[in-house]
Amino acid sequence: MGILVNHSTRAIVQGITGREGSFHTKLMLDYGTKIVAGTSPGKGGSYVHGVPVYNTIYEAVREQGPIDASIIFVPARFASDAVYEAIDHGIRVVVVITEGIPLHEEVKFVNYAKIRGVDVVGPNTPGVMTVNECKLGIMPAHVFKRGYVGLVSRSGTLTYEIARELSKRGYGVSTVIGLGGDPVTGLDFIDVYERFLRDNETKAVVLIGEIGGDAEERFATYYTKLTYKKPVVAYIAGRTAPPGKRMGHAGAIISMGMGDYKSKRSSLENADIPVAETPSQVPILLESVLGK
Amino acid sequence: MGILVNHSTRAIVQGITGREGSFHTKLMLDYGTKIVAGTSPGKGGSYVHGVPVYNTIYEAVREQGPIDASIIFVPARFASDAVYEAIDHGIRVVVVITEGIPLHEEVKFVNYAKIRGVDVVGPNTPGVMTVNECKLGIMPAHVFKRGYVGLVSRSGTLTYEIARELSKRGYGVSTVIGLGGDPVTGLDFIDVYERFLRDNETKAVVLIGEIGGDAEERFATYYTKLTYKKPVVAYIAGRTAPPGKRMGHAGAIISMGMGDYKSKRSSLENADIPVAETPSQVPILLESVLGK
Amino acid sequence: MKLYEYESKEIASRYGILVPRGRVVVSPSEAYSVARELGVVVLKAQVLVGGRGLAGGVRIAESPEEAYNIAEKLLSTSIRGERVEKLLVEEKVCISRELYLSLIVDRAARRPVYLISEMGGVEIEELAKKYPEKIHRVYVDPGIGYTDYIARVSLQVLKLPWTLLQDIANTTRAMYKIMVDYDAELVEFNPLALTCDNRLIALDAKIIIDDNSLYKHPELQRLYGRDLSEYEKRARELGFSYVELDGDIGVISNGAGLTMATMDSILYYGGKPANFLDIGGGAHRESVREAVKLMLTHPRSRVLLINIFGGITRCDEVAIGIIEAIREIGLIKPIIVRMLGTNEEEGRRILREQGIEVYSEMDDAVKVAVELSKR
Amino acid sequence: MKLYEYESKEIASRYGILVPRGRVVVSPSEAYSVARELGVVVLKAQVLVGGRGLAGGVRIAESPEEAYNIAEKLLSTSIRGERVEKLLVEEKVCISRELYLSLIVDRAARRPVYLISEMGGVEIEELAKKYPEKIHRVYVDPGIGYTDYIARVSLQVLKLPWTLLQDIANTTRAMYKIMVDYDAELVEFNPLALTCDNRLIALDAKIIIDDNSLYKHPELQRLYGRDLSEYEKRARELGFSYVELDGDIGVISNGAGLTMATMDSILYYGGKPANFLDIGGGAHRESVREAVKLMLTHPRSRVLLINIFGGITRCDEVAIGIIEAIREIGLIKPIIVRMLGTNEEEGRRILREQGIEVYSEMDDAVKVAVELSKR
Repeated sequence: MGILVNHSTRAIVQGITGREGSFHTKLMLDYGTKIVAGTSPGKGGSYVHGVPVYNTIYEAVREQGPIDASIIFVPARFASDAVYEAIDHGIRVVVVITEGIPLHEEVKFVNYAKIRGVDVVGPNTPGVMTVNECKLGIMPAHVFKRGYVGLVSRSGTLTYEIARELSKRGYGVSTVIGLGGDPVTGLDFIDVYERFLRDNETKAVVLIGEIGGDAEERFATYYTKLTYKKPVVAYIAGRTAPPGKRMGHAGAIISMGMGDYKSKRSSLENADIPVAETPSQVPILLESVLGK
Repeated sequence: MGILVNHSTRAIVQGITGREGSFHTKLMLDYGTKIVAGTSPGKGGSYVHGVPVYNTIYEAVREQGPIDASIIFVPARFASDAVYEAIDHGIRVVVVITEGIPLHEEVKFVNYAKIRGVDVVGPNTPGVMTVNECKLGIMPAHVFKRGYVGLVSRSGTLTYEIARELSKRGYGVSTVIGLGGDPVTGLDFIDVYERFLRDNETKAVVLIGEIGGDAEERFATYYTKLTYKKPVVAYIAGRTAPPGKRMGHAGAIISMGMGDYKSKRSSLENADIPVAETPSQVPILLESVLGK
Repeated sequence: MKLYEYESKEIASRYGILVPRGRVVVSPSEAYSVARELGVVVLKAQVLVGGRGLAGGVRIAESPEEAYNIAEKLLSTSIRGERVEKLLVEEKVCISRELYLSLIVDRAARRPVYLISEMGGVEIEELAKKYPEKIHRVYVDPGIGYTDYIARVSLQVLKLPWTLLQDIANTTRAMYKIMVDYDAELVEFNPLALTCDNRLIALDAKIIIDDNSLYKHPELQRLYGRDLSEYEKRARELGFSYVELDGDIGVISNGAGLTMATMDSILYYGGKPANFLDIGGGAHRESVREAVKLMLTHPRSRVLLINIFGGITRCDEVAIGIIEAIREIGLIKPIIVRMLGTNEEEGRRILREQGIEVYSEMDDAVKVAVELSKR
Repeated sequence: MKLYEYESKEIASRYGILVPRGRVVVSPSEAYSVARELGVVVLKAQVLVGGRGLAGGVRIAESPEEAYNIAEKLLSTSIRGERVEKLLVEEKVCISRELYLSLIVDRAARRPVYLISEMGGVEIEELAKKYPEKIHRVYVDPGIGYTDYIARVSLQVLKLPWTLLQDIANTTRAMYKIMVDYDAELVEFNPLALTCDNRLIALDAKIIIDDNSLYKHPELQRLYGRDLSEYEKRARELGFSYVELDGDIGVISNGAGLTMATMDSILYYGGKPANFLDIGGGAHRESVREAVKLMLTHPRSRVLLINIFGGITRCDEVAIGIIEAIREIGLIKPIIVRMLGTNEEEGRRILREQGIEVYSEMDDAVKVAVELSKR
């Protein structure tokens, strides 16, 4: 089980011959991910860590059959095109690692994907991983133990930090998903939580938010209205961030009066979602909501 | 019953103050159509045949509540905008009477509507009418008697001609729909037939096609594969039309080797759909398929 | 509206697509001088009808003298009824493969689609019938527009070397831009050729503009109708849809579908329609009069069949229009009228006074017209 | 990247939107001469921070002398930490109503949306909190783009007379065009004013460009970073994300979320972070060295806390970078290191050799840093 990807997911790496693409292909293969092909225009016919490289997905699908998921490492200027290529060739999960894609291009392809029922993870994401089954991302695999906590986050290293805290206390993770650090992403907390609700294995969800936007507030409103729910514990980064400044992520900017820490925290707490003060408090709060 | 529109349909007329719009508003009201509002930018506050006129649909909906269907009479250059205005304000059936809308604009709004589950009838259509319930169109109402035949057509007057032949032989019509004379239309034969399949009142369908495009051929292929079906009888206009010439309708041009009479007729006949040689033969064929 | 090959190539060239060097000529001596400049040349009749090649409209000239002679011959002929008034004289290009590439609006999918095939040089219709699996389709979402992977897929389908990626990308991107900028229904290069020195060149080009969009392109709108016969032009000027056919029964009707059905019924009952004339919806006496005058004076038609299904159109208006036309021209050929609908009785009375019988049933009217045409 | 008011107005004006007559000045005497030309003027401090009006950055001058004096004052002040270097001196316009109109990208809906309100002149954030029902939203599909009915709805929401339809349509259409052409995240006119003589005029204008799109706009890219402090500029040049804060514990971490969590933990344990510095993923010794040098020499920070979660980032590389920085600068303030992950043992050994303790737990490291900052 787990969500979005699993042991039977057949994946392709777009931009497999690049430095990042090649490096992480190795790590994903080591993890057991079924990478059946890679693309790199003009480099078709070669191999990267034993994975056949094609010039196009058109060719990859023709040779290897249908492909379920893609992970994109191509540079920002070519990333939108890679997303369209993936969607137009029947790929249902598209993980966009690439950082720095123009906002209006993201808006376009994210809508395009949504209409077609395709899940876009990212852009600017560490990826998605169903622990011990399939890793489509760049996260350090060893900090994640398998278990029943669903992890959904707008952050990278902070997620690993919290996963490590969970492990220390004996909690494992079903699937971990980085939504992506940009203002507009393919999936949001609500989309992912709905999947976790339907996943038999996942018993609780840890939500890792940060300042900027109103994704956490919207989740709180949504969560309040649910009749069937699984417990959620949250951590929000950025309490000390000043308004109007971009804190690393393009998405982590408090502007237009939206998205400050106070608003997020009170929304979540009003929805009966406990918010941890430090990463190390997350498993403690989890214990409390799970009634151990 | 009947499809797309019925006695409870609340409709708006876009372009109600124009010559055509005003004239047909009267006829539709006479027929019993529930026209709750009309639009005409700058003329808000006035009345046309007792129907309140608004500057925008935004205002019409605010004053009159949700509206189900729209009929558009605005000139070709402004028609696309009218379609978006209708769709964006929650209208689910949009009848585009307007002729001469640029092709690429049609392509865009037809896709836009499809994605949102909105039915666009036309463009360049005589409209849709569920007999004795609701007329959203410009067809002469008196030739249609109520009954159990669904009528779907790419033509205008030819449809009336055939409806009259049906009446003469005692056949009535549930709903009549003009798909529209342009190469790209919102609904095609398959879309409409699927509605007729689900309509309890409709027992048989008369399909009135013409040369150009491959809508009839695609319907034949689709029909062959159906397990549950209602009988269909067809008439195809344009046997004597030369290739490469536009026969009145922009859609009625045989080009790219597609869409000639022979191809349409043989496709339909291979799918066990009898094709009438003249309009007067339609009810005779109908009799044969209905097993009278 | 179809553009001529040379016009399509001018546009393509402006959008960065390589086309053979050449010039349009209207006389043999011009052809001579172009050939002297370019060497071995191809002379191509500029017509809008299809099947030009099979009809002998494309010829190679090895010398300026030969170019002169061929031009003289071509400029005095017609191809499938269309007079040849211009020739495109182009350098002969050494080519290694002929490819097919087009961008059209797919009615069923309601989107633009690239048709790509390594079997160029044949008409796409023929290709589609014989080797449908040899045509690769790439659909374009109208909200997204062109995306670069289309070039990479095209390159692979066309089995071109990877070094030509930029060339094919320039071509596919330019095609989309042409479609958008010119509101084209079709942008076709057939053949798109791979030259002996590995370049891509558009040996033939075809662009069709959406008629409904012509108002956005005044420079093209002026050209509209230039491929029509004199008769068709007159009818269009009067506001009718008109197509010339080769039979002897003149047809006037209202609505495209009913007009075609009238023509088809004529054929079914053994006659031959002379034309397609749709007076449109809600026609008044003036336009009926002009339509009837046009068909009364139409040289080939021996009988005139008028079939009106009155909805918005009023039968009394139609009747008066007919009478007025007869008054001006005279009843120089039999007129068969079928009329139905609004004010039918009044129309019937008006015509009967002038000795013209009005039929209620289409079949009856058609049968009589066919019979009269055979006398 | 935020544009200054005068830059935003220049763009708006180029797109046909009416703005007050005026000029940018950098000296009181220039202000004097503009005022002499325009009469009663408004002097507006050109800063990128918000809340300019409340901070006294907008002043009216009745005479050139007054303009001179106000300019002299404004040009010598800072507004919320930002030095005022330019003033926009504009004619004072007679207005009857202040409206609000903006186009932004809505994260939740993932589309552009027009925000329209007849209550202009207040900050939209305030309006959204106090009178959310007074803001009308019109969403735009990114695949379709601008459609004309948006203008008609805007006109009605803003309760403008129907005679202004073309004016409002020019404005709404231009806003979308500006968003597309400039890759803007925000195009805002607040207030958009109705003048006493019934014209629409943009009294204030704000455009924010998407940073990720700057490469498409070289003329803007050159301006990037101009609103940064000297320290922030240096950090950016070194390739770090950096934000200046007002505490005394320097922070270096990897990943935006973890860096913020480190800052937040400092606050939680009673300290105050001096900055946000994210060295990014997979940093090498060179960039670690530069980051550490930067924060060692950072005047306000009394302690340096380094928190690295090694995934792609290797702990031994981080350790070497730290050591190299100390060698160059000297251990002039306490450094607390927390390191985890790849090559952790080796990194720990390197640092311990230099007498630097390495913590495994973030909480422990933060607590110690806070304690040291209070000594």
